Amino acid sequence: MADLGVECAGMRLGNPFLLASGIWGESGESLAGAVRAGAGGVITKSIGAEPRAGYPNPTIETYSEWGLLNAMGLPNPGIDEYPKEVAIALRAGAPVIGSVFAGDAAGFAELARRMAALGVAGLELNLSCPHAEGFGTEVGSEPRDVEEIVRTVVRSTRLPVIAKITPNTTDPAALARAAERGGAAAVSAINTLRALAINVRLRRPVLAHGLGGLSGRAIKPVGLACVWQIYEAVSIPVIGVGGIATAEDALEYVMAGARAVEVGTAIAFDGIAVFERLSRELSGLLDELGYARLEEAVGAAHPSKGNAAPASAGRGAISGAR
Amino acid sequence: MADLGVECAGMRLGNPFLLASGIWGESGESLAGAVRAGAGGVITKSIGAEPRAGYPNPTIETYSEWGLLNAMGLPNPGIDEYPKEVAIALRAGAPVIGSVFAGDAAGFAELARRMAALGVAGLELNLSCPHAEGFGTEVGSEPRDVEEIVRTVVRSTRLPVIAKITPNTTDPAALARAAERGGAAAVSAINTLRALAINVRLRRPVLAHGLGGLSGRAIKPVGLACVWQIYEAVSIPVIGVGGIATAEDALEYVMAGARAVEVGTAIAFDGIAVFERLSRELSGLLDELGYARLEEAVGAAHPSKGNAAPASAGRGAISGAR
Amino acid sequence: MRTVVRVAERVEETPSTVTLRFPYEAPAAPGQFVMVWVPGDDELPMSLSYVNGPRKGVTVKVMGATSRRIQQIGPGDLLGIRGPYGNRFDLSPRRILLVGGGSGAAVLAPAAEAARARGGEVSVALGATRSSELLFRERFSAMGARVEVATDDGSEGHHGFVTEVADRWIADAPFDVVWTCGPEVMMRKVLASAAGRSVPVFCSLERHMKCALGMCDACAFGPFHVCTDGPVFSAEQLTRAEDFGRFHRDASGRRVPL
Amino acid sequence: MRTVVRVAERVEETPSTVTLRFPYEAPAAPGQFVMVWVPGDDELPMSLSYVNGPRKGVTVKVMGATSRRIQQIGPGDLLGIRGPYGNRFDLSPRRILLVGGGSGAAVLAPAAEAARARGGEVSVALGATRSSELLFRERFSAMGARVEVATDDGSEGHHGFVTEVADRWIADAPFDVVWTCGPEVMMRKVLASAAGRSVPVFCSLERHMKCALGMCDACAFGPFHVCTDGPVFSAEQLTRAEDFGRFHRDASGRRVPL
Ligand SMILES: Cc1cc2nc3c(=O)[nH]c(=O)nc-3n(C[C@H](O)[C@H](O)[C@H](O)COP(=O)(O)OP(=O)(O)OC[C@H]3O[C@@H](n4cnc5c(N)ncnc54)[C@H](O)[C@@H]3O)c2cc1C
Ligand SMILES: Cc1cc2nc3c(=O)[nH]c(=O)nc-3n(C[C@H](O)[C@H](O)[C@H](O)COP(=O)(O)OP(=O)(O)OC[C@H]3O[C@@H](n4cnc5c(N)ncnc54)[C@H](O)[C@@H]3O)c2cc1C
Ligand SMILES: Cc1cc2nc3c(=O)[nH]c(=O)nc-3n(C[C@H](O)[C@H](O)[C@H](O)COP(=O)(O)O)c2cc1C
Ligand SMILES: Cc1cc2nc3c(=O)[nH]c(=O)nc-3n(C[C@H](O)[C@H](O)[C@H](O)COP(=O)(O)O)c2cc1C
Ligand code: FES
Ligand code: FES
Repeated sequence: MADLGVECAGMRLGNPFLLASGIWGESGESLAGAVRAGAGGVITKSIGAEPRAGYPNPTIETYSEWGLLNAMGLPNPGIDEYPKEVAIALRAGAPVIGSVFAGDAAGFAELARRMAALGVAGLELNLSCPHAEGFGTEVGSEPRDVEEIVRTVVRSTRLPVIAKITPNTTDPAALARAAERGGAAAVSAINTLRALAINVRLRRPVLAHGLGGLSGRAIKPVGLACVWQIYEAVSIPVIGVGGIATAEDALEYVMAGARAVEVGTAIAFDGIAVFERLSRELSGLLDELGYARLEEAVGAAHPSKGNAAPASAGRGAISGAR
Repeated sequence: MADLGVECAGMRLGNPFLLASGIWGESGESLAGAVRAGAGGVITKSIGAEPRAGYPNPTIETYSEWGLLNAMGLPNPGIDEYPKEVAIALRAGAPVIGSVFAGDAAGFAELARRMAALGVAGLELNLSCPHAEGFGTEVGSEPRDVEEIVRTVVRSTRLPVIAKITPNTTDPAALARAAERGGAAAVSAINTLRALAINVRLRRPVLAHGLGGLSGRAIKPVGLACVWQIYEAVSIPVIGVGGIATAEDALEYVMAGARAVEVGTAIAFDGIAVFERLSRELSGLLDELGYARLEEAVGAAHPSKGNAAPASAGRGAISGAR
Repeated sequence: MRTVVRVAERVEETPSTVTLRFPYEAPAAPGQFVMVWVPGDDELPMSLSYVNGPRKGVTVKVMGATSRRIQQIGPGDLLGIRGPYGNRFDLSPRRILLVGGGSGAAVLAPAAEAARARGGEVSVALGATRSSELLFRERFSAMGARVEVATDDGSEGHHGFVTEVADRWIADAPFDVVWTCGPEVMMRKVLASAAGRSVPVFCSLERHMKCALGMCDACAFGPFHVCTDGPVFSAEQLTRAEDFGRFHRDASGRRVPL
Repeated sequence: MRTVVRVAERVEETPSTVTLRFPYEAPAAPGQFVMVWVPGDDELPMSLSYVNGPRKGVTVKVMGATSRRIQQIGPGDLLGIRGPYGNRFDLSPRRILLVGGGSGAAVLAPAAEAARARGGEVSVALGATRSSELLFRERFSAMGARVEVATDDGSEGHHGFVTEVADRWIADAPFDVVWTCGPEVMMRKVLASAAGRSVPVFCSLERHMKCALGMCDACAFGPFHVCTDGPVFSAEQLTRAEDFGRFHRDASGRRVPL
């Protein structure tokens, strides 16, 4: 049985599957439930300074079983209410990563400081929500802004800081390099793609907000391209996210350069049991491919980084890689 | 039977379904075949100054029936060889739009001039191929460059010029506005999304080029968001493209603001007969919704443009839109 | 993906409650709910009060702006529907007691009908503020259920809480199961009546919902999500959720007293 | 989506031709082809020379860099396979003449086997540069086909073109159909021999391929796409494609003489 443990951004994860922010992540008991279901770690819903109700319903629209559009509008109970949720989540025993969002560097730093005080293992900065006005992509699309926000947060905490990068950009690698310059311990990619669904019978957008973000299997190839480009551009670890629903999806991300991955939309379609299945299937897949440890596969598809076949691989595998 | 005819960028189309560039578009007989199959107009493969073999195989990878990755690398016979193909295509009787690509404004203008001389009805500038180095997104990601290229081309020809916009950007509307300032008769959106597929058993990207572009149903919500944003930003017509496989997909694009649509990947999955089916089904759908003419539905989902229910709609439809 | 349906029928059940019937093909079971989108307005979870065949129905009580708006919808109007979602009542027990308060009868009525169709014996303790607000009273009688009503103002039946009727019945008669839906304080009392007796109780709960897919956490309720683990919970499950009868979460996810 | 297969067997059929066998479940029919990806190298269309059951095969003739590279592949090596693509031979005719030149026998052999299995009478005119290059000669004999060979150097059988054998047979014997695969000049001659007689001829063609999905236009051939409308074309269809035997398109799509 291949070893799924990974070291990522100073955190030790029993398996590479993290609960993505915004899914099962508002309440402490749900976060704990994800850990019990087998997540290697959990990321909270993005928390802001104040309670936010988010946009009115409809806030989600499924796109067959291949995608999901959402415009939740960053609902969250606010940082004042959040200590009790984190306390419950921590009891489950796996690393809890606190996700935060704000409109500027000072806002991020303040939230990061308060989140850090709750005992989380790391912080993820949501620089990439495509539909919340004044937040997300609006503060995360310029390398200069990303660098400043990350630097300010890094100065205000000792925890590892993960910058979550938007795919709605010409050059995701430039954003990742900016995060690295700012002192990020890792970057995660991707958040959702700016998207829209129209109901032709009602002649209006389905989501109350109009524009939303696309997640799920539809976006996997886009997430993989971002992770690939970012891995070529930075030396800090990359965390892959976008459309992971099978162990093979996860391994694609790992071979593209991810040290860990996040899982979101698959939970809507397959339930929380997806974590247990992903770990089991990934173990089997690594065994089949001759990897003793998942970490050996990180970046394995990049010729530029001189990655070689696993030591244990047989002739076929070697010939495949030559 | 609702009237599917549209007036777009000075062209009169019998139906709104155009053959997208790069699909069935290299040979004149294929272009003619698409017209015979029911396309309202056809767009040629993007043609450059010189013959180009494109990238080695594998150049495509299917992503279930939901998407397709390609990195063709802009193969094309070159403008010198192209007159005979256009001549054959023109005989089919529908508007032929010549697509061209180049590395700078002067290159575009020269190709546009030569393409225009062949008798095409319009020109589409490929400012948006995500994987061809030195072309496509590399020249089409900055509003300034887009404006300059479009202006230079517009000065060199009397034909309507359509600027094809990339979705791999923070702000597609800014690129569309730049094209409008440059004098474009229309903008089309979207080209493919930057994407990657890895074969984990072979530990390498599937496409020989590595990165490619994602098309097909997976990208429809992204294309719709771009068209929606562009429609709000410009006054020239918008042509929608990305993942159209059903009449309802097409009508979503039209209600988001498109006056015409292009169809590409659906041909790989459903064959060229898709054109005939799309027209037939769209007619039926418009009848059902109470539209006498497709043009009435353009932008119908935008509250900001004061769109109203079709004159002929019954109570239910009106209540749906209020 | 929403299905757009055209409302076929509107029935004023009580002064504050309206049923809307519409064609909707997806198979459904008693206990399940749909998300009802009023175009241009909100989208709300609503139990199916008619679950069989292609003509489904929801029964809406005026609470706030959106439920008022839904009530103004009439035949010919369009709604967006998705679902059904959630779990269902187990219809196998034979002797069934239903305890419904307010709009709670909306979800209990189709469950009772299904139980009757299987030959079950159905008793209904039905409560409301006043006589005119007793929901589905005729419907319960018509299916051959034993019905006893309670009104807060004494305008009909027992003057007082419906839980008092229920308590008496649970003590007197041997039921195989109790199903209840209504305000959580009411359902807590039903649980208390059944405590110590061996009759299992199932409660249908309401929580703020957004995705209805068990993803967004809006309906988080202890270790459960009401949209996928519920809305029907067993007494046993409810003891693991300290929020029951005490807290819910508002749209921001804050835990606030009920 | 490619399936990665591990090569199970490598057979040197002739000095310039190698068969690779590998497990591949997808059902296939004689005439169809697969796209064979040599990781790190090119991907090429190859007819299935073994179509039945889970162990498929392709038979590769050295042409250029990639086909040479494919020949170096051996048991245990990995290939990416997608398909099968394209149309198939109609197996219903009873008396069948096959005319194969060079690697053309690769696609004809499984077709002949399938026809024999249905009780057809199969005659094969098989040509090659020299005796040692006669492909699947034993395989044709073993299935009970009448085989006559022709070699350019006269090292065996008829000294000259295989089309001369074919011409004689078509004139003498009543065939229900002719299937041919080889250089297009060869196939043109077969068509010429059959012209004026009522026997239908089907030719299996090769063109540059990229997508194999009838989309990219790389294999455009008159009004057809070889990948989806072919690779098997009737004589009648070929008269509508002036390129037949004269032009193909290179990787850039330029029409160049064959
Ligand atoms: C599973 C389930 C089944 C339900 N079935 C029925 C039914 O059959 N008949 C019926 O009349 N009502 C039903 N409800 C309640 C209904 O969804 C609304 O809560 C109620 O109609 C009030 O909505 P409003 O917007 O008019 O009120 P408002 O005045 O806007 O809000 C009043 C309260 O309604 C609740 N509410 C608002 N939005 C939502 C939401 N998205 N999800 C849940 N609650 C919300 C909040 O608690 C809020 O405080 C059900 C709820 C759930 C969760
Ligand atoms: C439907 C079909 C079935 C085929 N079946 C067989 C078979 O069973 N056995 C066999 O040996 N060969 C077969 N071929 C031919 C094979 O695909 C190659 O063309 C041949 O192997 C030469 O490739 P190369 O790269 O080694 O040669 P190169 O020297 O690189 O090129 C020589 C010629 O090969 C052709 N070629 C190169 N790339 C491609 C491509 N992507 N698609 C098509 N032709 C290409 C071009 O005409 C080129 O000029 C088939 C081709 C087609 C279209
Ligand atoms: C309903 C929903 C809510 C989300 N909320 C957040 C959020 O609060 N913060 C954040 O950084 N990402 C959020 N995301 C993005 C996810 O974390 C993830 O980046 C994206 O969904 C892609 O992964 P997936 O395809 O596995 O879902 C949300 C996604 C969904 C679907
Ligand atoms: C195989 C392939 C080749 C393409 N070639 C071109 C091209 O040469 N020029 C261009 O502007 N777009 C090209 N495109 C993009 C399409 O025209 C279209 O914008 C995109 O595929 C999205 O539409 P679809 O989902 O309907 O395919 C190509 C797409 C595919 C799949
Ligand atoms: S409503 Fe989203 S988890 Fe239940
Ligand atoms: S190979 Fe692409 S159309 Fe035939």
